[in-house]
Amino acid sequence: MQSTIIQKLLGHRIIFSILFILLLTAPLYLSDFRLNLLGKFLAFAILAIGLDLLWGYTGVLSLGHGIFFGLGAYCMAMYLKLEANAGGLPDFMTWSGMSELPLIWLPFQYPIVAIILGVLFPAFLAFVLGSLTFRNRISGVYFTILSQALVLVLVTLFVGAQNLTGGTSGLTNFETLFGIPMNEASTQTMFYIITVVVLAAIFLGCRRLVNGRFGNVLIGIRDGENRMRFLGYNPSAYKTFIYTLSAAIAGMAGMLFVLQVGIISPTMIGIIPSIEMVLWVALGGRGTIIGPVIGAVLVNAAKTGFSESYPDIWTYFLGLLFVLVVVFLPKGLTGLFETWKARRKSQNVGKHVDVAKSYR
Amino acid sequence: MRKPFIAFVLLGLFLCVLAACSASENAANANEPEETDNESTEDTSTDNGDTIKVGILHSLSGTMAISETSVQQAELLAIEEINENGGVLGKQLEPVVEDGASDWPTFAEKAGKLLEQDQVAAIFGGWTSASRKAMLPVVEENNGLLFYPVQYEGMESSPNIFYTGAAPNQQIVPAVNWLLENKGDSFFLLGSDYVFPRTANAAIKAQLEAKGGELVGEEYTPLGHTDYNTVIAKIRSEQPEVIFNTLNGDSNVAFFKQLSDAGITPEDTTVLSVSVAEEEIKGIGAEVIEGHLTSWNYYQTTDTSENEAFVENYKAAYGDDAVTADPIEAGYFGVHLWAKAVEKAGTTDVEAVKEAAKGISYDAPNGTVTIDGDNQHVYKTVRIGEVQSDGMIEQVWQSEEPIKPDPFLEGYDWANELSESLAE
Amino acid sequence: MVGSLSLPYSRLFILALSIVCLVSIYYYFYRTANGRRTRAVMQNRQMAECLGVSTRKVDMITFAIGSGFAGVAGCALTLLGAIGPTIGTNYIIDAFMVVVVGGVGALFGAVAGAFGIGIFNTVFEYVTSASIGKVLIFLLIIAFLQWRPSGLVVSRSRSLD
Amino acid sequence: MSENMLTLQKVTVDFSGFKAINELDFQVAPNNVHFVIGPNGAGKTTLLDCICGKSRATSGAILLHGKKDLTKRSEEKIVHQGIARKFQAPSIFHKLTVMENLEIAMKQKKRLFAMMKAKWTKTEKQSIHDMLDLIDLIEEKDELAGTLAHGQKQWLEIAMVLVQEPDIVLLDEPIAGMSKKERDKTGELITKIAEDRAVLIVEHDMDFVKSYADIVTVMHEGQVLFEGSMDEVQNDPKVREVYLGRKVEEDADNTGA
Repeated sequence: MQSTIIQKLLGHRIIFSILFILLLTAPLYLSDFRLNLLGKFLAFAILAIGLDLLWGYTGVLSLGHGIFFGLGAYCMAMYLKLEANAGGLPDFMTWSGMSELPLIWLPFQYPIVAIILGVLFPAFLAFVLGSLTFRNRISGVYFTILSQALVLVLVTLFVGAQNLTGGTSGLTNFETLFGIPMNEASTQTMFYIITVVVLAAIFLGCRRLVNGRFGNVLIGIRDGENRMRFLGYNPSAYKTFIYTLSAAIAGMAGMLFVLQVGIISPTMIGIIPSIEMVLWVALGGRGTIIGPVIGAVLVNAAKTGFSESYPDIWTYFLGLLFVLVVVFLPKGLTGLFETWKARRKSQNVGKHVDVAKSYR
Repeated sequence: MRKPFIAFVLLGLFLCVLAACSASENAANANEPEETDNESTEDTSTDNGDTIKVGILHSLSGTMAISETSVQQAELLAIEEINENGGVLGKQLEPVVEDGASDWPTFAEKAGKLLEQDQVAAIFGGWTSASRKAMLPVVEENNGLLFYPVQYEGMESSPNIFYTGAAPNQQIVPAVNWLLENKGDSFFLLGSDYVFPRTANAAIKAQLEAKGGELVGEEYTPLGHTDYNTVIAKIRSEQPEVIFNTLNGDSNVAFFKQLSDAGITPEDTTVLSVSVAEEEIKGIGAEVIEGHLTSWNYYQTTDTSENEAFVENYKAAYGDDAVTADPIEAGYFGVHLWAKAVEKAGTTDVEAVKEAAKGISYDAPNGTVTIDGDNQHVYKTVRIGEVQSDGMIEQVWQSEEPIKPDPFLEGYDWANELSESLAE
Repeated sequence: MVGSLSLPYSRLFILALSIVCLVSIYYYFYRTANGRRTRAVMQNRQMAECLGVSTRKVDMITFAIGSGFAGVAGCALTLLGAIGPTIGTNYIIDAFMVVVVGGVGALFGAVAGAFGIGIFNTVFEYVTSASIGKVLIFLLIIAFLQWRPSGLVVSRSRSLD
Repeated sequence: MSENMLTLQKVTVDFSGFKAINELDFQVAPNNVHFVIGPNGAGKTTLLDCICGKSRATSGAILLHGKKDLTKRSEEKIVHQGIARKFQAPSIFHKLTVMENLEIAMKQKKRLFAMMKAKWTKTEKQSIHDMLDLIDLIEEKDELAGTLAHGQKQWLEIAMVLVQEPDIVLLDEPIAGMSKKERDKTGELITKIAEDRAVLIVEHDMDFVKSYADIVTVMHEGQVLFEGSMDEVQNDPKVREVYLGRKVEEDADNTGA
C-alpha cells in the first residue's frame, strides 16, 4: 500500500517535471509570436490557480477576479509607462490637463515598489472587501454579486479617471524594463521563462497548501461552513485569507500579462473577462490544482485558434464548446480523469473483495 | 457508457484545435525564409507568389461589432474592386480577416499575428482610439502599416499609421465655428467617458473661450450608459442653445429618445453630434433625431459621381437596406489610397510606400482626398448636415475646399497651450 | 409636466406596467396553489419533495416566469433606450444588487431595494457624475450589508447550512 | 466537585415573537448522562442551539463553570471553551475521508496560521487511531465519508465530537435511524463518554432514555416541566398529563389520517 502511494507521488512528480521541462524549452520550438501567446496563456493559468483555490477548494465564487488581475497589471504598467516617458508625463495626462505627476503615480517610478504594490494592492483590496463581507457571513450568491459589482464599480472608476489611468485606452506603448528594451525577442523569452517559473512555484505552493490538513479545512468550509464553526474554526478568517491570497496571485498574473502583451485596458478586467476566468476553472475542473491550468491554457488556445481560423463565427464555436463541457463534463476535464480513476479503483476493490470472500 | 464517449469526442475536438494551431504554426514557419532577425528578408516574402496579403482587423464580435462590421465590408469591397481591375502590381490582393473582439489587447495580439505570422503588406482596421493605441506599438515595432478609418481626437502622429478619418480640425473645430455663427453661443458638452470626448471637449473649451462662446455644462457618462434623465434635468435647468454631443454607440439611442420624450426639440436646443452617422440613425430612429445636426466629411447623400457609384456598389454587395457613412467611406478609400501608393512605389516595402504616399491624391466618394506627407492624415472636406425624416443626412454647409489636417491643432492660436504641453 | 418634474407618457406607461407585474406576481405567489408550492420549494426543497411537490416542475415554472418578467422588463426598456444584443449586461448588476439589498426570496424587499437603489443612484448622479455615482452606490450597499447581512427582508430558517 | 458545569439563567430565545425558550433555568452536572425529552416544539433543540451559539439568547445568561457567560461569544469560541455539539442530521464532510474528518475535528490550534503549519504528531495519530477503533471504522478510514452507511455516519460524527476532547457534549437525537444493534452500541459509547465529561442528549426514544439516563429533564413550552430520574419522570402526574396526553392526541391524529 505504502509503496503504491510513493509510486503515485513519483508518477505525478515525473509527469509534472516533464511538463515543466516541456514548457521551459518551448522557446526552442515555438516562434516568437506563438511563444508570446503561450506566455499569456500561462499568465492566465496562474490566475486560474488562485481562483480555483477560492472557488474549487473554499467554495467562494468570485466573479470579480478581473479587478485583481487588472490592479496588478496596472501597477506594472504604470511603472513601464513612466520609464517609457523617461520621467516626463504620460501623454494621456497632458491631454487631460495635468501638469505634474499625480501623487498616486509617484511610487511607481521605482520598479521594485511597483512590483511589490502589484501584489500588495490587490491583496489589500481583497482583504478589506473580504473581511467586511465574510465577517458578516455574507456568502454564497450575495458575495458573488458583490464581487461582480466591485468589478463594475472599479472599471467605471478606471474609465472615468482618465487623467490617472488612461481611460478606456488603458496603458500601452512601453519601451524598457530596468533599462532593457522590452520588445526584443530575447527579453520576451526571458519574460516567458519567468512566467513558467512563477507558474511552477505557485502551482507547487498551492498544491502543498491544499494537500495537507489546511486543504481539508478549506474543503470543510466549502461543504459545511457552519459545521466548521461548531468544530471550532473561524471560516471567515480562512475565507478572507484565501480571497486575499488568490487576489495576490491574480495581481502577479496581471503583471506577467502586461510584460508580455504590452497593454492593459479596462476591457481586460471587466465583467466579461471576470466571468471568463471562472469558465477556465470550470472547464479545467475545479477542486484540483492542475485543472485550472489546463482549463486556462486550453480555453485560450481554443479562443485564439478558433478566431484565427474562423474570424466571423468563432464565438459560436467557443460557446458550443462551453455548453458541451458544462452539459457532458460537469466536473471539467479533470473530472473525466477522476471518473476513470474511480472506475479503476472500484474494479480493484471488486477484485479485492472477491479474494477476501474466497478466503472465508 | 454514453457520457464518456461524448467526452472523448470533446477531447478529440480539443486535440484537433491544438493540431490546427500547430499546423498553421508549421505553415507559417515554412513561409518564413529564415529566422526573422534579418530585417531585409522580412518584406520580400509579402511580394512572393501571385498574391499580396493585406490584413483586415476589426471587431466582428463584442460591443463594437455593429459599427465595425460595415467598415470591414467596405474595405473588402474596395479590395474586390482592386482585384477586378487587375490587382496591385499585377498581383491579386488576399485579405486576411481577423477579429479584434472589441477587446484592445486582442487588437494588439491580432495585429502582431498579421504582421509577424501572415506578413501582411498593410493592415486596415480599428475603430476606437483605444484599439488604435493598442495596435500602435505593435505596428511600430514590426515596422508595419496601419490604415485607421475613423475620426478621432488627434494629438497623435505615428510614422506607421495613416489616418483616413477626420482630425479634430476637420470635424470639430469647423462645427463649433459654424454653431457659434448660426445657432447661438451657449454650449453644453455631453460625452461618453473616454479619451475622444474628453480630449475633444478640452479643445472645444479653449475654442469657446477664444471665440466668446459660453460653456454652461459638461457631462460625461460611462460607455453604455442608458439613463439620461439626470443629464436632461441638468440640460433643462441650464437652457443651452447648443448641445455638443460626443456620446458613443448605444448611449445615443437612449439620449435622443429621452430628450425627445422630455419635449426638448431641435428648435429649443440643437444637438450636434460627431459620432452619429447614417448607420447610428437607423438604430436611434429618425423620428427622435430629426432636425438635429451632425458634422462629418461624408454623407450618403454627398453629391459626387464617385459617391453615386460607391453607394450603388455597396448596396449591390450588402443589400438595399445597407447605408454608407463616413467611417465606411474612409475605410473604403483607405484601401484605394494604399493601392495607389504601392503602384507608385512599385513595391509593398513599408518605407517605399510611405515615401510614395506623400501628397498622393484619390477621388474618393467625399471628393478628392490627399495625403499630407507631414503627418500622414488626409485633406478632407468638412460638412455639417441635418438629419431628415428618412434617416438620411442633408448637407447644410460645407467647407470651400478640403481642409489641411492638423492633428495637434498647431495652426490655431487658442489651442497653443494644448499643443505646447504635448510637444514637451 | 409638474414643476421641474416631467413625466413623459412612456415613463407613466412603464410605471403602470411594473405595478401590474408586481400585483400579478404577488397574486401568483401568495394566492394560488402553484405559488404556494414555489414558496415551499424555496423554503425547504427536500420537505416539499416529500410532500409530493414536483420540484422539477416548480423549477421550470419559476424559471419560465422569471424569464417572462425579464422579457416584459426588456419590452419596457425599448421605450427608454437602445436595444442591442448586449443590453442585458447593462442591467444585470443593478438587478442583482436590488435582490441583494432586498433579500433573496422577498417580494417586498425587491421592491424596496429597487426604489432605494434607484433613488440614491439618481441623487448621487445628480450631485456628482455618473461614474462617481456608481461608486457611491456600491459603497452604500457594502455599508448597508454590514448592518443587514441578508438584505432588508430576512427569511429565517433553522437548517444548518 | 458538586458545582454545575453549565448553568442557564432565565434564558429566553425569541424567534420574532415566538418564544422557543422562555425564561429557562437549567443546569448540567459533570459526569452525567443528562437527557432532555419533551413533546415537539418544547424547545429541546433550541436549548442545544443556544448553548452552542447557533441561536442567540434574547435575554438571560449561560454560565460555564459558574462564571464565563457564553451568550455573546461566537460559535468557535464556545467550542474552544469545551462544548461540542452533534447535530440531528449527520453533518460530516462527505468529500473528505473518515480519517480527514477526524483530522480536522480533533483538538488542536485551529487558527489560520497554526493550521497551515500543522503536522501529525504521534499522540494525535494514536488518539485518532483509538477513536477509530472505538467506533469500529478502522477498515474504512481511507474511504470517503459520503460512502458510509447511515449508522456509521452517526458514529463518525459522534467521534468528531469526541476528538475535540470537550467537557460538555451536546447530542441531538444520536440514535435516529439506527438499528437495534447500532443503538446498543451507541448507548455503550455514550456511557463511556460520560466517564469524564457531561453529556446532554435530546432524544425521543423512551427505551433508550430509560436504559442510559442518569438524569432526565422534561421540557414543555420552552420551560422545564420536571427534572429527576427516569422512574420519577414516569410517575409524575404533570408529565403524564402533558406528555402522554399529547401523545394520546397525536395517536388519535395519526389514526385519523
